[in-house]
Amino acid sequence: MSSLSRRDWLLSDQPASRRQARLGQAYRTWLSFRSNWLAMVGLAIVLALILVALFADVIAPYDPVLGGDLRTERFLPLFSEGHIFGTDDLARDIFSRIVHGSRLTLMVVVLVAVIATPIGLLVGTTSGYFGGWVDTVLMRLTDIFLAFPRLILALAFVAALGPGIENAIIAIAITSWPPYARLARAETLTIRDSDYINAARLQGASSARILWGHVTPLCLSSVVIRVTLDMAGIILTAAGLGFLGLGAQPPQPEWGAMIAAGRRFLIDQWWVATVPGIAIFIVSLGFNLLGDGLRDVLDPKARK
Amino acid sequence: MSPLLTVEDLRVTFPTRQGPSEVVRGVSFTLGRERLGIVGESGSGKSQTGRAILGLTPPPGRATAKILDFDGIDLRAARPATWRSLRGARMSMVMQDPKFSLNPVMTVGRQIVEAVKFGATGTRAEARDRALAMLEAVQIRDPERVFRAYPHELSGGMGQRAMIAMMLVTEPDLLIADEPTSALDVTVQVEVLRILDRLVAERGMGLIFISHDLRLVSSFCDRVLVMYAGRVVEELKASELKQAQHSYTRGLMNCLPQIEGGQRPLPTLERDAAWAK
Amino acid sequence: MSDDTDGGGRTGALPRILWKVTKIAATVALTFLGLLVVTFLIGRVVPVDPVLAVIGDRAPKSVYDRVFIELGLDRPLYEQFWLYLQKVLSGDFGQSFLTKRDIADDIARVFPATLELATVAILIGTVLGVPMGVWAAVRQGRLADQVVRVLGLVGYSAPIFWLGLLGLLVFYARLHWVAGPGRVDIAYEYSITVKTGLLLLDSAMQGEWEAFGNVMSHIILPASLLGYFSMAYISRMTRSFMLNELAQEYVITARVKGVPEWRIIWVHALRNAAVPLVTVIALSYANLLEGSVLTETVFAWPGLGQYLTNSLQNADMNAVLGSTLLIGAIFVGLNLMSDLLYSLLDPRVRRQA
Amino acid sequence: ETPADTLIQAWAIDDIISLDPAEIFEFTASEIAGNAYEGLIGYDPADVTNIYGKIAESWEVAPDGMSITFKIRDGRTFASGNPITAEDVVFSLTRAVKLDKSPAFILTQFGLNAGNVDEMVVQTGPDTVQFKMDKPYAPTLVLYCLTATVGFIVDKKLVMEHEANGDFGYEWLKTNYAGSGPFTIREWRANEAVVMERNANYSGDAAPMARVIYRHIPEGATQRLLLEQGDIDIARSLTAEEIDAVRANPDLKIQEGPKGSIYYLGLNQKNENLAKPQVRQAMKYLVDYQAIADTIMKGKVMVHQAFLPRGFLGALEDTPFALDVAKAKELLAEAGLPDGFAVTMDTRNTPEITGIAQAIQQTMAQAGIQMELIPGDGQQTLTKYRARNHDIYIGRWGPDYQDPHTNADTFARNPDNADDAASKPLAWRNAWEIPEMTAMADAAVLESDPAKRAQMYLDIQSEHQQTSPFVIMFQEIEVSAMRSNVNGFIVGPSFNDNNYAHVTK
Amino acid sequence: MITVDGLEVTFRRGGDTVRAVRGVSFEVMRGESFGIVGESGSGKSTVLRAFCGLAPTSAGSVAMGGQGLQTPRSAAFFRQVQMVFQDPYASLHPRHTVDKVLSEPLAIHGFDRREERIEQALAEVGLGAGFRFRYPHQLSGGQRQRVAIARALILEPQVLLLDEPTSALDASIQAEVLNLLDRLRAERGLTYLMVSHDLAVVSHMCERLIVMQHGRAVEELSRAALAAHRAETDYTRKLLAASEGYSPAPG
Ligand SMILES: Nc1ncnc2c1ncn2[C@@H]1O[C@H](COP(=O)(O)OP(=O)(O)OP(=O)(O)O)[C@@H](O)[C@H]1O
Ligand SMILES: Nc1ncnc2c1ncn2[C@@H]1O[C@H](COP(=O)(O)OP(=O)(O)OP(=O)(O)O)[C@@H](O)[C@H]1O
Ligand SMILES: [Mg+2]
Ligand SMILES: [Mg+2]
Repeated sequence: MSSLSRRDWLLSDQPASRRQARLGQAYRTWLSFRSNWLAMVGLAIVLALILVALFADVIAPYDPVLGGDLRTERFLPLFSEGHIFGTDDLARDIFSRIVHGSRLTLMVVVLVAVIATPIGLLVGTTSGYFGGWVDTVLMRLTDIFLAFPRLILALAFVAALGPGIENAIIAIAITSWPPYARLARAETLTIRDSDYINAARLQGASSARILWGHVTPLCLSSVVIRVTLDMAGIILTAAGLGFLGLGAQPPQPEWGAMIAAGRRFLIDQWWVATVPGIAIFIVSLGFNLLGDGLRDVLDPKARK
Repeated sequence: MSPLLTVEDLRVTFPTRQGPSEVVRGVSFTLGRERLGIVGESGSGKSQTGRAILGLTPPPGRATAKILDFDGIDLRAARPATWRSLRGARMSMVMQDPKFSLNPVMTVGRQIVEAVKFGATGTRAEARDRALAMLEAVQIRDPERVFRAYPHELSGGMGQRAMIAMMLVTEPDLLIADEPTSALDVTVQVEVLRILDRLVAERGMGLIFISHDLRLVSSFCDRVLVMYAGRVVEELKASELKQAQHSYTRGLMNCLPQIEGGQRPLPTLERDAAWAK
Repeated sequence: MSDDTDGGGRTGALPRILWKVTKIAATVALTFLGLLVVTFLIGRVVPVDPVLAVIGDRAPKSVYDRVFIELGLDRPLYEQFWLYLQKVLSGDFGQSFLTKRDIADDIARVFPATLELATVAILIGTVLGVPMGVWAAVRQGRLADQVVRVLGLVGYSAPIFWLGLLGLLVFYARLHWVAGPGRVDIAYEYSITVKTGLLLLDSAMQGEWEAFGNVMSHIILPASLLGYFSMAYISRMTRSFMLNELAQEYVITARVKGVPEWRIIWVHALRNAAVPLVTVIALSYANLLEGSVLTETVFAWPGLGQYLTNSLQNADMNAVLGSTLLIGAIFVGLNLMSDLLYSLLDPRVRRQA
Repeated sequence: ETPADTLIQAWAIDDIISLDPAEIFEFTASEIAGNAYEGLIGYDPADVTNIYGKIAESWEVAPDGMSITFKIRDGRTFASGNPITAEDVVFSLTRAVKLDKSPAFILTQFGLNAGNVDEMVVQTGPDTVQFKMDKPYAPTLVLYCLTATVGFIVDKKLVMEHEANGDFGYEWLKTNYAGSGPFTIREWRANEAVVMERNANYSGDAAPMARVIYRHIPEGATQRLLLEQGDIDIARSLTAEEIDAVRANPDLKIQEGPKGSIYYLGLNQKNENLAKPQVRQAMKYLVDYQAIADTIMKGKVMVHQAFLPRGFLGALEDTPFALDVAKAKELLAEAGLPDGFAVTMDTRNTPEITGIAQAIQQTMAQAGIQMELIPGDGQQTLTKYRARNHDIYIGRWGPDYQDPHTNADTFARNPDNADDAASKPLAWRNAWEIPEMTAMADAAVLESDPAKRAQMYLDIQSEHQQTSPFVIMFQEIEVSAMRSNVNGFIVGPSFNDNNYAHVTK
Repeated sequence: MITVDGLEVTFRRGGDTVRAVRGVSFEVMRGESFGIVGESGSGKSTVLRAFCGLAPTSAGSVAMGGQGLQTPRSAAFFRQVQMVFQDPYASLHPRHTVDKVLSEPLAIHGFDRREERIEQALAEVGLGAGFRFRYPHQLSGGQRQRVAIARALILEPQVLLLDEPTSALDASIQAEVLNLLDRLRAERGLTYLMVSHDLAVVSHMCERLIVMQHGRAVEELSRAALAAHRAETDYTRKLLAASEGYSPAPG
């Protein structure tokens, strides 16, 4: 099939199979996404993060934890031979640490998304769909978590579970879901009384089926957009916890912890804290741009 | 007498991903101090025609015309200042749904006074008096209350009357009414139309009445333009609607069910690609 | 709909208000109880021995045992909670293990610092963020929009502690534009009589303008940083609210009436966008109050954030509970207040309230 | 710029938990008390063997060595204006014992307790006080103990005015002041500042500074910025890199003094690998002492490998160990672990400890020892350490008073290795059972001849150095950076010796 | 077939109560087409929704085939009664293809020969197989309404509830949909209960109708009576007059 006809096949107004319909839909979304160059930049950054994380062992020239000779290889400046981003106070190659740190960042992103999104969706859609006391109970619970200052709840959890990147992730995930639940609930409330849901009810569909098959897919996109936009904040929170000594712990090459450790040398060996700062900045920016782009494409309200 | 409004070859284009799409394609007509109806099915370009005349084509859309002349003023080249002096003061538009067309956080009174303020000179008190008078003119029984009310506190019919009052308080020469009654209940519809009718008759304005209801337009207006796919396919006197030539117009007339009982099955419109040419 | 269609029985206005008030009170009470329970439980599972925090590492066992009992740690958990609850209800938050003072006194001392910082920050964020958002919306898709967007994104994406350190380095150490860490220079510390704890307010009220200037030059950098972050959020939200409003029919109505464009934007549309914006601003204010933890560390700002972090690390649970309750109360209070403002700004809601 | 009559120091003052001398046990509070209170006696920071009277004019050790009698100096007053009398001295010492706060053991180790203290510390004349003990302890031990903050004299009249429920004014004094030192404590704002003011009623020479302020600035970089800008006079917690930078700055200067604190690794003997003598020995060869002291801890530590810090009676100054991977591998092979083993190390998350830990982690890895760091904040790691749940603990230990017994007591004594032992010295925490060494240490306490006593400690240290599960690495050097116009700041061996009564600027 | 007796529906919202339906009674015979007209907000839709259990019944009773209906409605009920909604733009799930819309009810009720049934249902409403895998946004309003009708018919119900099925459509498309509904009723012997505010549409489609105002049924008429303008209440006469188009003088 030539590329032109494949494009026609995808864009056909009369798809002949389920697969063609679904692929066509995805392709159309992709087309409108592609036309937003900022979003494409975001996507490129996120893809780069994933690739770097996957191939960290190949890319990084040095061990991220064990450093070189303390007497001769400390604080080599940017663009030193063999150490493009220089070395830190323990003579470790900053480039290698950044590369390996991408794994931790990716882990934060993925785990929080995997934990918080389903909780938020489940609580929100259930609450919105059933209303009544179910709604009251779930929303009170959500309110309590919302009224809890987020960073502080995370701090408290980390204090309780012990510092460490895993616990920081759990803490962040636990404190992240309430806004998603709110969002999903609000979305569900507008969907709940729509005629296509009524139609499904009239066909005898069970509540679970309606929730899962009809309501969730519609809430999903706005929640996914929100999660993507929040990712920057989540990375920054994880970094902030690392900075306070409660997130990832040395010698782990987590970027926030690297800033925390490097801030002591900011005045004279500025690159030690600045390189990870820029790394965090770029990745957060990537997620923000991606989220913005996704919103333009997926969120019908923002489109007009 | 020269016509109030002359439109020749009006075109409205929107850029889309598939390239520019022309939604109004060469509409021409003239309007005197009369009631001109525009009918056509949904998406045929009625509203965009009306908006283009007022220079309100929403960006990124663009309107062009060979002639767009309002009382000797060339609207094509109008600057923002010209538009401001024209809109409200000399040309106005009543919109479909008062629920969305009135600013929800401003009292009705303020919104009317605002129209006076930017349309003419005068003190606040004068503006207020004129607004109240206008509210009375659209047959609102308790103008003081409505003046102080917020839009959501009014029923649809009342809201539409307030809207008409707002648009007519500056006594414009041209009024465009875009489906002014389709959001209202049938029983209220008639009353609002009567108010409009009377005001037009009393003040001698030109009225463009946009609707998709052929029966309504034919009974309300003097002249009717029938639009299809961005073009005027037929222009005729309201009284001559029964003798319409174009098969689209005739189809529109026939496919309506009749209370008295009619054809069964209903005749349907067979679209002809040639109409859009 | 005509005026009389809802002819059904309406409950009277007074009972409705009562009903609403009761509901709000119940919600607040429940939220607080939840906050208390969660914080209390966290406090008990922290793997830190609070006794050690009180007596240090070297004390002999006898001292240890005595303090253990003094702190009530020998009782069952529910009993400890019950006792704590009773005390809190009578307004007694207990003593801090660390500072040996009443929690209420401690908080009264540290909170104004945070409040002052957050307030200046939110002012900066709002005063800049709203016009920027409006501007971006009006110029949607054009250069101005992109500029505002990028500015906002940078605000979202940069770690605040890093920016803070850089800011200190540049504006304090190199350029000498602002004063350094801390709230006020020692030289002025005693020329201000602390009344409200908000040094800007105190110094202004006492006419100590030189001190005021000094306080200002201390607060401006951290507040600008925090303000930048809320500005990013506020401008983004303003933009989207404004886009939404500018697409409304009433905007066209206003244009048809001949209302000038500036008035359409700043009076008609913004007035409507202000309704949801109030909530956004209140929310970012609350977030600033808690989010200043990191900034306070960098700027040696003696505020609630530092107090709380320190208490957490030392398992000073009374202090943690007290501060968390306060922050929770602020969240709830700000939420209520934004609801109230919401109904003041939106006549559709006002009627019902 | 700081005001001319005010000395401003930046320090992390979040360790202060009390201002009551009977309770003070932390660095910052000790220093504050050292400048705000006075004890019976003091010693010369430059030569700690030179002990002289402060509130006491003279003292006399009873022939049987079971008591010491102090004669109180005449005509001295507290900051409140009340005269300092023998009654105040008796009150202060009995109060500390009866309150039984953390540092009370410094006094109670001489056989005092709440029940008998009224008989053990007694006023024997209008201006004499007798301090009795249960054994004939080495007199220097007793005297050094009385120089600790817990032995500082408080104003009885003032304190008792604030007594409530028989607490000896404890509730009040923990945030207030009732002393006689060159400075008074005007205000303590937790985690923010401590403000001290010149004591107008001070019996000695009035301090040149009218005010001394501690500002809580935890960040070293921030301290350095403030110091460079002249917004503070003294920065107390700079890192090695910052110290280098300060040295290069002509406006600033450095003042340093060895402190008693010691950095060490504690190897828990409950871990079967660490319990092997060869492994313990191997670990001592797997730390690059000199490199650490020359780089990441430059200027802040000196290599030191015995439990008594330099400057103490009988301190052993040998440093037999240096990084020697080959030797360590040999020892490991001997222990049946030629490929090394995996082990964890609980690490406080302060920059210094973390830095040292990471450097050690690197050198251990060279011998195949996979050391995983388990970071935690101070209270968490300590809680774990005290429960003997660690493998390796990297710690820092500061002596409680100036006598060698303080460290021997904890590093070289373990009277009861049971899990529920009444006292939990460091030897106990690492489950190191040492009846013989305990007996040696106990004997040294009772030796009244200083020379003999010093030899006893040298012997203990020599054995300890080779066999103990403690990898003792460094002795701390306290470094203060200050504006070059600041003169007269004295950095003593312990924190309550740090003195700014004579500072000018 | 359908009996509605003294139906009352009250909504509670916050502290407000809205009595949307106040004692409406009527009966529909098997195979008959019955209409409900009235203005916006008069409670027409609520009657339909209460009948199929989507709105709470506060008093009165509804029965089908002589049997009272229990709440919640049984699966069997849904196989007999289906509904077509007013707004074709809101009654199809935006993320479901036509195929999914039609196959889901079959899956719920465990029908066999699904492929065949879907193709047949599409053919019946005049949509070719080319529409089967389209998303709603790829369909026009009339096409959407056909899909909605196909969805209702695929379970082979006996009763179809039609809530203003054409009011969102252009006149020309309205004619097509009305013709389709007419044909299907004739072919399958369906019973229709149809709501509209357009007297002409109701009189075209229904043999009998009631007129509703403020939640009450104010009048019951036959098609013949309507055609002859023999209304008894003022309100109905007003509706009739308004449907004639505009007349300048107050009538
Ligand atoms: N902002 C826009 N961008 C792109 N296309 C538009 C825009 N506004 C309107 N259109 C298109 O222009 C065409 C004419 O629209 P218009 O609103 O004039 O129709 P209409 O005749 O008023 O229809 P209706 O009876 O539904 O109001 C439609 O096809 C519509 O999709
Ligand atoms: N879920 C609900 N909660 C509260 N009130 C409702 C609800 N549904 C309908 N109502 C109210 O009940 C009344 C009747 O509504 P209904 O939808 O039955 O009217 P309708 O005759 O179908 O009007 P339309 O022609 O606009 O569809 C209205 O006043 C409406 O506001
Ligand atoms: Mg239109
Ligand atoms: Mg309805």
